[in-house]
Amino acid sequence: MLQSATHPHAKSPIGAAPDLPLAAYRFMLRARLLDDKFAALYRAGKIHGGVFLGRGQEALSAAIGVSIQETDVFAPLIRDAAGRLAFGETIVDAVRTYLGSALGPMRGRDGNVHRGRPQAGYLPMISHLGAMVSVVNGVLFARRMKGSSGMVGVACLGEGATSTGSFHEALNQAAVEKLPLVLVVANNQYAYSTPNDRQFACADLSAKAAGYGIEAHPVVGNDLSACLEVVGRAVGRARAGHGPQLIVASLLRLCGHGEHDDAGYIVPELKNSPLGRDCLKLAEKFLLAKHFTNTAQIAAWRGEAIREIEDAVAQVQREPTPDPFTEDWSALATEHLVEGYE
Amino acid sequence: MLQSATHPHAKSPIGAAPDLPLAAYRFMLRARLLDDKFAALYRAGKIHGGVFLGRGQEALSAAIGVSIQETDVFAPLIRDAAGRLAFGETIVDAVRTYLGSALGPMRGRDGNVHRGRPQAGYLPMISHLGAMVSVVNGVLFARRMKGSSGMVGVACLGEGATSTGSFHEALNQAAVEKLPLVLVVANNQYAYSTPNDRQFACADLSAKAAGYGIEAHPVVGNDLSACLEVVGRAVGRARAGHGPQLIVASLLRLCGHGEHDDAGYIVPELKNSPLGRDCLKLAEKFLLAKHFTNTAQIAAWRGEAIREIEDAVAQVQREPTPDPFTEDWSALATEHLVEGYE
Amino acid sequence: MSSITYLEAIREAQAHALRDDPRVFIYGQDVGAFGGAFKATKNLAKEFPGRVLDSPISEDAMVGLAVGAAIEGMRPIIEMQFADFSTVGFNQIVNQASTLFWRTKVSCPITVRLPFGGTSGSGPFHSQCLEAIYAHYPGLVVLTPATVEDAYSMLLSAVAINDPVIFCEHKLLYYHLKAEKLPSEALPIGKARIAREGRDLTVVTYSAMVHEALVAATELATEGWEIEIVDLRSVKPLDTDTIVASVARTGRLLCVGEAWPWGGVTAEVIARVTSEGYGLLDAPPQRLNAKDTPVPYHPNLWAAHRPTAHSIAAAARNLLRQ
Amino acid sequence: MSSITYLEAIREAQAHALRDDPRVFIYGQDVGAFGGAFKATKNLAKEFPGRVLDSPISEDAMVGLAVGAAIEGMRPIIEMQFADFSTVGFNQIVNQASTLFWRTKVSCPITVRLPFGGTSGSGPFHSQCLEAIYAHYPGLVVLTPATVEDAYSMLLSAVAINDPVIFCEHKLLYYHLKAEKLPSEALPIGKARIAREGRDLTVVTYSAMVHEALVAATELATEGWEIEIVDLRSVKPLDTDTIVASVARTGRLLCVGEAWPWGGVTAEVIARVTSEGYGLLDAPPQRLNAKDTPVPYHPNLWAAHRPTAHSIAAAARNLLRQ
Ligand SMILES: Cc1ncc(C[n+]2csc(CCOP(=O)(O)OP(=O)(O)O)c2C)c(N)n1
Ligand SMILES: Cc1ncc(C[n+]2csc(CCOP(=O)(O)OP(=O)(O)O)c2C)c(N)n1
Ligand SMILES: [Mg+2]
Ligand SMILES: [Mg+2]
Repeated sequence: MLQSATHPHAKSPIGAAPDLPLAAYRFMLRARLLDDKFAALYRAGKIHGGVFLGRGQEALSAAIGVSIQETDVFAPLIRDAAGRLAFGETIVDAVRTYLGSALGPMRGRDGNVHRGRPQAGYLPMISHLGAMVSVVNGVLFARRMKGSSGMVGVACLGEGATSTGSFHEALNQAAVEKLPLVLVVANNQYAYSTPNDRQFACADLSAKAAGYGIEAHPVVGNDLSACLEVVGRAVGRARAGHGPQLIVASLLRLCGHGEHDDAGYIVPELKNSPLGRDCLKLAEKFLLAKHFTNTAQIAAWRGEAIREIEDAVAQVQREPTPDPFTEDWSALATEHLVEGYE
Repeated sequence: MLQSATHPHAKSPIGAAPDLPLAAYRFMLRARLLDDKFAALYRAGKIHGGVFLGRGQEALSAAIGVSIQETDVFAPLIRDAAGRLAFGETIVDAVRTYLGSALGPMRGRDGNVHRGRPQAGYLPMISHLGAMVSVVNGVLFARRMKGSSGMVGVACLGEGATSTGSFHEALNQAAVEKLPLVLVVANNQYAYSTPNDRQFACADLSAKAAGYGIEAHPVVGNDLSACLEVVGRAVGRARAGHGPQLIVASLLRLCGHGEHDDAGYIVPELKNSPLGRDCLKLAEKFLLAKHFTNTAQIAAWRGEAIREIEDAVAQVQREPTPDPFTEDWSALATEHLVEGYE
Repeated sequence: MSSITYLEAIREAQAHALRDDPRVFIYGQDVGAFGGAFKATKNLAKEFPGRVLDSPISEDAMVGLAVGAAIEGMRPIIEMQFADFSTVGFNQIVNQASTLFWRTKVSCPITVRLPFGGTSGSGPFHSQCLEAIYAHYPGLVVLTPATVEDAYSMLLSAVAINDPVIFCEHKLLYYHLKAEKLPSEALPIGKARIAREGRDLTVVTYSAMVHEALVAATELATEGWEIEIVDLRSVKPLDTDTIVASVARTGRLLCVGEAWPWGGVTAEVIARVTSEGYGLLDAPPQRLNAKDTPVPYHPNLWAAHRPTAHSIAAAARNLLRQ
Repeated sequence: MSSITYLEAIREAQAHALRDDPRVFIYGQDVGAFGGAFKATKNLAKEFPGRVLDSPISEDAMVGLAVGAAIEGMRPIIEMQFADFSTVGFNQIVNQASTLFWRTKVSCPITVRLPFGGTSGSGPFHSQCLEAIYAHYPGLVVLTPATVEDAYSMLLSAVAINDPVIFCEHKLLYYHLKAEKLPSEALPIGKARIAREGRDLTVVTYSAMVHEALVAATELATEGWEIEIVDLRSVKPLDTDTIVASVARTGRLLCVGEAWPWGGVTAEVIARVTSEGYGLLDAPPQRLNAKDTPVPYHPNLWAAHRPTAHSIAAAARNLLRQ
């Protein structure tokens, strides 16, 4: 999301054209460095539970984040650190959720990638794949009912999640309601260890769009400009009232499913293919070649980001963890309906 | 299913060409008359629970039944009286289930359209729409594992059921496993009262096939010869190893959702459109025009069928109903694991 | 209106909610122009244009949409065509709706209407009682009105509650149960009701079984027994106080439910009474549930599968003799 | 093998079943070459080509396929990646698999493996205990092995049983619980086991909580109390006889479960004991369950959410004092 004067690209001296790629790049970079930090914390035994990274998928994810606005709806998934930051998540909130700070948005109740602020249109995923899509529909549906227009909702999924009944029901529902849903499928060739040929049988997942009566947008997912262009176009189409849009990005995840996984199942053919190229490096090359930025600037951004991340970690490590004795052990908003069991 | 010398078409004097349409027509006729009888019994208060008819869908259903073999798998739905008969169901079994005879295949435990004989590849539907498709997959999968080949499995659905997650998961599963599944969608324009524009947003449900990487076969569902040709072709493709086939038939149901429903929601435009024409009458016309049969013969068949149905009803009405005192109140096959609760 | 049925009360409550609160809408299969499979939303689509909408046959997405709308401050009512079909929307209910508030502080005021319970000839997939399944999950409120008045007032409350409510409306009561008029006030949610007073034995039950128990009590009255009947109204939360107070008066407890026997409401009630009001019992607490098989289609089997006035009276007699 | 873990026992049981019975196959996400998210099928795809297959992320279709295969006489094992995800395959389990035999006389010998239960840091969607949800439905057998030996022998039994079995394997026990060797014989399914003998109080529990209870019992032994621990092994069927016999010896009953508190195993056990063995109790039966919220992510909260040796000992002390 591009917002206000504090946004990095606002300072860009190069003018209008490079703004979006530069902004996206900076989110990619920050996300990559944040992910690296989480990986390091995980290896150091500082994180409870799993760590799920977006390495190799930052171009797509950042493109989503910078293509939508604060007033839109965003339901990221496990590989969307970049999109989350671009949509306005602070590094501190991300670190808080991973480290279980009581001050984080999930207050230690949920962790790692399960974070969000639904009040702000930023939906915290539940684990069940596909389940968030219809929730995005519901937000859009309600806003339309209340008279809003011009907003879009983006839901992110992996290609594996296209096999879920939830995905199908929700996409069809969005099509019937002609909701401004942008469904982004990051086809990273594997669902955990399962390769595409055990997951679906169509040549290209974009072929699904016609069966829902919606528009499809295939894109090369490690090419930042392509992502910016295609995501921008799809978001624009949805915003303009053309109904749900299906983006299918081809890419490769450059890490394990989680940090516990060495991804030994990813075949060398794919790693060595164009899909296996690191989107961050490609983006850097592109920005430098275009003279949108220079290496000193990038180094400075990197340094800034690292400092910010380190500061956030240091801060969060001093923050209180949730206290079972003061914890409100109740799942209901309605206090007088809560049962005591002791 | 066409089998043995006792099959009606075996007596056909007209030779090879008319066999299939005549056989299908006779099943259509028998199904229509059987449905009429169920409707009459329902009105007379002789049937407990709902009555669900296939009026207007007999051509498609019969075409399925005569296009597959005893060794195939068949999972009919609520409008498949014709297909059931053609697959080998006896009129007595159908009547037994509707009247709750203890001697029927469901022994009064389940009723109306919830009947089948899984041992014989004839799967009894559960009510949850879409849920039978993956069960057909499982039968085909197991048979292949055991070394069988050349069989197909047909699962029937209405267009409304294409909105279920089950439909999607199962169709994708069949595609990934390249199973010989023929999925027949009877698009009768309504799911209960819900018109297609509230159910899906693609122009033609056949457009879904590409998204699964499978073959599609649209067909006009009240045209018997078209159904025979298209179903025959799809079944042939599946049998020959070309993977799942999606048939989408356009037609109109010429009755209520159940006999309690007057279908007042069906718009006259559709009733008066070609889709609204009665497949049974169209088939009759076609067979007479082709001189495959004559009116006397049809009258005789009709008379035979009515007698058979009346006899079945008379017989079943004398059959024992289930007795709660001798009933085995246990849901487990393993006797020693059954709990007593009294 | 000279008299009003349980079903009409449900319709009226929805009309009332739609009228009073612009945040309310109804979404479900055939609920629009058709007015629903049971006509519980009859005429509402016309009366409230754009707020009573047909959904595709997509229970998972139906509930998901409701949760999203709730996040935006709406108060959706989801009609499942039959309770039995909620199993395909199950995940969105038990993992999405029920956890939202706890995880995010954003409340999830959705009402999921489940036409539930056995009726003759409906068979294994149109008769189920799923209240125990939902009550086991944290974050859900599970209501089971037994009267026309409660159907009305509790549905109004359900829509007003800031949490997901599973509203179990019994199909057997839809047409036959009648009241003179709709109530203007009601017991709060979470309070059980003494449906009949008595001093010899307490029957704790809910929904359609309240009426079987009432018939049994009338029968037992002719034998000189005074049966007290507690209508739970809400199975989660469960009004332990009212139950224990009744058992304190009678010393005998029979719990009756139409659901399957393993676990469920009757087990929970007995566990609470014996833990919290142990000394009050003069005889072992007893349960009467449906049999442990799917619900049979044939009326003969169906009538034997569920508790009835007859079997309740028999169980009560046994217990009174102890 | 010098020692074998609970997880290895599960793998070995599957290898054994695949070896002995050509009707067995395994189907689930990542169970093939990868060997499963927890490595419970490690090397099996290689050892048994074509019989250990990766499925798409389609829990509904996974179970549906298993039922179809069972109709054809196969004995599929379905691995859910986590028990929590079985909610999206729920309908096929509770309406398709569980009703097949009752409706058609064709048995449905499928085993659904549910890696379940809480582990630190796993949070609301990777920690759930769903045994009560499945046990409520007729037509399912629900097993909850607590030991390496039972994990092995009960999984072998599960595959052999002619009914759908929900096999709840506790993730917390996977790596840490070890045994010297696999058993050659075992208690039959449906029989509970006395995990520790004692005369002062009976703790009835199952799965990971058996080990918490054992620690509590050791602690209480230092205070002079002899706690008897009944490991249910199977929650449906439930071995009422063994439970009642134990309560007859001790006079005191504490039921402990890791699941949510409303309904479930602990309520069912108490309902049975108080109905059938009422006079045996010298004090009110007590329950200890998880708290009535989703399972929290943070270790601090998680440790307080579930019963532990500490809270079990405290509850036992309270009860012993009564
Ligand atoms: C319904 C459901 N089943 C299983 C899982 C377990 N699971 C978590 S991530 C994952 C793989 C997802 O693959 P994909 O959708 O391609 O996303 P990717 O991880 O590749 O980004 C699986 C199977 C789940 N979260 N939800
Ligand atoms: C999962 C599920 N939801 C709801 C229902 C209730 N229901 C039964 S038939 C029906 C309409 C089916 O429409 P369609 O699939 O088009 O078949 P048709 O009746 O038109 O032949 C509905 C909603 C159901 N059986 N299963
Ligand atoms: Mg993937
Ligand atoms: Mg239809």
